[in-house]
Amino acid sequence: MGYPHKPHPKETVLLSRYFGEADARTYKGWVKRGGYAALEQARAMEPARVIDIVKESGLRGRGGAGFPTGLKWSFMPKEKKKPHYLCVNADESEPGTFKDREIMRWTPHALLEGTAIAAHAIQADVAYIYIRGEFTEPLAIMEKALTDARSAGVFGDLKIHLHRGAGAYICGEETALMNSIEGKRGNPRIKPPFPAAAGVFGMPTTINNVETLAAVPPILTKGAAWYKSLSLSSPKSTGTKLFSVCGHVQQPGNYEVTLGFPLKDLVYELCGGMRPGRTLKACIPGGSSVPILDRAETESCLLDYEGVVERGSMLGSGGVIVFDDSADMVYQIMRLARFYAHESCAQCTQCREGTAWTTKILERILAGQGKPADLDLLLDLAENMTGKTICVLSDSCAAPVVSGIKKFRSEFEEYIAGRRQPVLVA
Amino acid sequence: MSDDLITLTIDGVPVSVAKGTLVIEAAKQAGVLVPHYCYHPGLPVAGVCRMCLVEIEKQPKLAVACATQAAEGMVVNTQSAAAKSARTSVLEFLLINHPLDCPICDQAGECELQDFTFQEGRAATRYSPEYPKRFNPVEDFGPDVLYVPNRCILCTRCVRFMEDVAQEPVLNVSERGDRAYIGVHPETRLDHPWAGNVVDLCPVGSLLSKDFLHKARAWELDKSASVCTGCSQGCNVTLDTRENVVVRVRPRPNLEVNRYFICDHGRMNYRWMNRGDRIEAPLVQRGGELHATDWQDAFERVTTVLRGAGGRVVTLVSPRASTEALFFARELFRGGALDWTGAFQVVMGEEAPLAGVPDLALRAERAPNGRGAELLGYGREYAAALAAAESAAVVLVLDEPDIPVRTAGTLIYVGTVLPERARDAHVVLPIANVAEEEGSFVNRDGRVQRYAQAKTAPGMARPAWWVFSELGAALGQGEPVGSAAEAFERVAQAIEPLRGLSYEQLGFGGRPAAVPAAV
Amino acid sequence: MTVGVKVMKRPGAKVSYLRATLKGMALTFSHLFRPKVTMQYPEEKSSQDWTLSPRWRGTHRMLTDEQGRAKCVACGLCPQICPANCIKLVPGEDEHGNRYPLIYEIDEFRCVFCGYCQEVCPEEAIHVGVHYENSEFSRDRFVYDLERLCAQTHPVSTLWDPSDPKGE
Amino acid sequence: MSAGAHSSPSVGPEEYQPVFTEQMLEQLQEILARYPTKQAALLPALWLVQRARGWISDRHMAEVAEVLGLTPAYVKGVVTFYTMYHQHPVGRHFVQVCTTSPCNICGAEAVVQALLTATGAKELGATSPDGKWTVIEVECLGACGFATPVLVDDDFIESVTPEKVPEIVRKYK
Repeated sequence: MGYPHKPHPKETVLLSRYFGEADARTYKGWVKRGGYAALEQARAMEPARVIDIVKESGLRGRGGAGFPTGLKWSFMPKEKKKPHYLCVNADESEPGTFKDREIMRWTPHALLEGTAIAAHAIQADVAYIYIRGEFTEPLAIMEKALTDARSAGVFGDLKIHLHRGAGAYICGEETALMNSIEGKRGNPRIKPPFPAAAGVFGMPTTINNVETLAAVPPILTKGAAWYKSLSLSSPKSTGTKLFSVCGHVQQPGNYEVTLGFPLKDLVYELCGGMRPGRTLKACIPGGSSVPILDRAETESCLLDYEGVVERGSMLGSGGVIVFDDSADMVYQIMRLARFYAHESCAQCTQCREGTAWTTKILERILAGQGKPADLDLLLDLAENMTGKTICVLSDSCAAPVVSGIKKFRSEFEEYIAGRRQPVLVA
Repeated sequence: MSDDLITLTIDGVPVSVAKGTLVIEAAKQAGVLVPHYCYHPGLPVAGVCRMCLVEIEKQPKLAVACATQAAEGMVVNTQSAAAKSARTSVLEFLLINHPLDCPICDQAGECELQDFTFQEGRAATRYSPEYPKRFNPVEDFGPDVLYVPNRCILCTRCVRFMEDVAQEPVLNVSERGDRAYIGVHPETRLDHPWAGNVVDLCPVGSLLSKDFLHKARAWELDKSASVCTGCSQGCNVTLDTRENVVVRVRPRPNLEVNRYFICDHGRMNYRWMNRGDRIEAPLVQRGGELHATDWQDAFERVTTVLRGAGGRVVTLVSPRASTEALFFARELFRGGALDWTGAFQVVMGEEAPLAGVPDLALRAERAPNGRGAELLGYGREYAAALAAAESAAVVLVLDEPDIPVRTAGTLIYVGTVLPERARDAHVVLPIANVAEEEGSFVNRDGRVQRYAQAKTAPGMARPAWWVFSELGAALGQGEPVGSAAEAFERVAQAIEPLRGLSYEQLGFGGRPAAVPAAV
Repeated sequence: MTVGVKVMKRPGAKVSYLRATLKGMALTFSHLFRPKVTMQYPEEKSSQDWTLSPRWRGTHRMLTDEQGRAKCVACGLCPQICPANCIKLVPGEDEHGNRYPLIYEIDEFRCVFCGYCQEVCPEEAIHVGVHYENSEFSRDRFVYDLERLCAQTHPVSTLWDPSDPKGE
Repeated sequence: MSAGAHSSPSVGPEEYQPVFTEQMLEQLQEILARYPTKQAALLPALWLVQRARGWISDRHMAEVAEVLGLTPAYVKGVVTFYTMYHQHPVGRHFVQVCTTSPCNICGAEAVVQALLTATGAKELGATSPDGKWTVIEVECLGACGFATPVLVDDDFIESVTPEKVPEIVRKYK
């Protein structure tokens, strides 16, 4: 799907409204569209009031964990004794997710405005926007936007800096991101201390996702109640969310819908459904690190934090990967495991060794040399990799493996029994 | 009970610990060793090996004991099925890339991976033998450290030691995922004066001492508590001996002195203890030559000389001699109308502090017992003492093979090896060296510390305190002492700063004497 | 007190020993036709009816690799386990940095042939032999050094396991 | 990733030209002003080096370490963590193709093959004989909806198909 793009009637465009409008990238163009009004509004308020409004709106982190944003901000020390920092997580590297990239490409000022408001709310003096190294274009656009806005003097005393990553998925984990900003290896840190107590440079820090912050200005201008009313199912999931749909759909791309939107409609209507003659086989609803849904689960799933959990997966970052009946699930799961083996930071034993071992077993199955015991072994390894490490990277590797074996066991067994042509060479 | 104490239960055993204590340390107090690799009390917590997973009641997930602070009323279970299986799986993960080359690994026998695998590992791996193990060639890290990457379990103790304790990060974790290894920059070497500690810290045989390489198997070693003689710091060490030969010096934890570390100078300072050219029998001057004799005869010769002596007497001692020896050597000349001078000389070297530990350094003064000698009235005016020796009636030298002593009087040499200059001595008495006797030193901070015997003395050599106390007895100065403990008791009675201390009380951690620390 | 002596009554000159002699001869000669049970050692060393027991543990042999070097890596387990303390081992390092035995000696006089050394060997280097002729002209020849242990060619034991008597 | 690549070929001391000379030092000063610690400028400083020299040699790492008050080993540890820093010289155009699952199902592997053929690089990670091209597979470029994304140097090209490859290659000739 290219831009400019016409929103589907079922979409609720809040963040993606100006996607495709080159003018919206400029400072002037953004102000013309009502930009930076929310920032002014926020500046006039006490920081605590801003936090209250965000709390009230029910906005939850869009990066994956879905933690209430207002609550997160309120963890910052009320009385400022040390410098406070805000980190913006633009290290979007979850396979299947590409929403932050579009926000930065088309509405950089929305992010900058949200950043400035959040910085005001948590009394931060400095904000770092951590952009992954591969995002060359968003980086350039953000740089330009930042220079423009800065010279227009909209940030006051607040300093906003861009920090370019250099190719590490794990830097999307908040503590790893802080280490990376500090010029260290992107190793996740052990918690506690939590970032609000000792984050980047040992100072109180809040870390927010790009989409979360971009959603803050409209909340301020239109009010918490309005945002809260944007909800189709669970009252705990409010607002709109960008869903990045990719894989075997007719029109992949970003679609902004109100939370609680049926996944079925997203896939079949907004994205134009499967390719001709193909049927949906599986779907990963929240980026590669959440469990896979099968067809029935996909078609009955509501896209909000609770609805996806009900179907046995997670909303995650909203990266929807769709597989049709031509997909070889064993191969795709191996690809995901290989991704995690490649990205493991090498700290925790289970993750360092487990992701690589899992990949080796899957590769062997695909080479036609799997053993019947391998599936149980994979499940046992996944069990041992879940919930035992500093961060959730090893859990993320285990999730697709476990759900994949559970839902597509026959495909694995076909390889093992030699009923399928091996696709890899041992 | 004080407010700063909290009580928790570990494996059913209630323990009270100070607030802020980590669960793993609290468990030690409860008599439970939670298996661990990355945790070390002397290093910052990393929490990466995930081996110390324990179950804590009311917590949904297993917790790492090394990074969880004990809390009031906490109920910790280290042996629950979940905790045990988690640790078993960590061991399995660690072993998939760890070679089973224990037969040629120096760490075998004192390897934590071996121990814990034996304790709670799986009997057989499920890692297919056809999958290749990670392989990287052996690397030479520095003067005494060899890195065998295949055995590395990436606990990062070495990296953290260099970064936080030595504060010279020359080691890093390179790459990521299962390709990771401990790396150095090709232009730098691991040549920090305290770098050898990474070998001790390594829980497996990945970092090896080149000096100790292939020298002995861990189970062949006899270990004795000792005190390093490298400098005046007085680091606590263990002497490892194999068949009566000292083969290795390792740090012995003492939080008051050296914490968990010793410097490389001290680590390498042991070869002289194994010298083969030792004096093995008392020697007496007969017809212009030294002849071996028995102790009785030698003692008689010496007492004859001392009884008849008058005027000036000079004692030149080594600051590496035990406090007991120095005391009894001094006592020989107490009383009477003798004009006694005692002096010692301190060899100086480079000072090398360990940045991350306050008050710990390889001290410039390479004298383990200089402070003890001072307490006993020996002076540092060495040149003056040497000059005085020229005209002295009797000169007694205690184990200083390199001294340029000249005297018109009678020279009595007490030592471990026979220097050329002592060939015209009246009597030469063989003594044991520090590894062969018990005794005590006083370090620069005035801490009295005991060392134990690690090997047997050659031939007829005996501890110096025995020799001098027997001589004293022969001169009618009271009963001789039969043990180092008795000897120390005499010292403690006679010397004000040590009064009240007993050998038993000193234990192997030492006690501070009532003296102001040296500046 | 008198002692009662039994007086044998002998048959006198009439008695001939011929019958008894023939009887004895017959028995003797009959043995010529019975099957032989004696093995003609040393000309003959084993037969179908007689081989060494699988439990036999004889003097040692050190196995070698393709290059003829001892497989031993000087791990030190055999001297450790040896109940008779008859193995002397000094480890060394070769030019490739590999660990190997600088000195490896077994005092076969002291050895109790328990086979523990073979059992404990992680490299399957040292073996007890299926071998029983050990005579020498001097006692010191019974301290086998590494060269001699490697040069031995006799078959080696596979260690008989009582729980698995057939070695399966 | 080659596991045994412990040391990259370093430039001899006589040929070594420092990266941080006047103009670059100014840039570095600007970067340093953004962070409370010198160490934090490490990633940006490494980007400067890579932009200036095309890759980061051991000597460069030592130089960065010196200007930032770090040790060379520390810098090397960081460089090896991040996959976008080149520890070896690469071709004039560095091509990264995403082959992670979402792109994989949309035919990324064919794109890789097409790129290898069109550039003459033949093998992943190898530089083409004319020194112009290095093609590597990477994990997720973050544009899954525009499969297959290809990053040529700093240019992000979306929706690449094997058919489009020859034209892209021609553009960068």
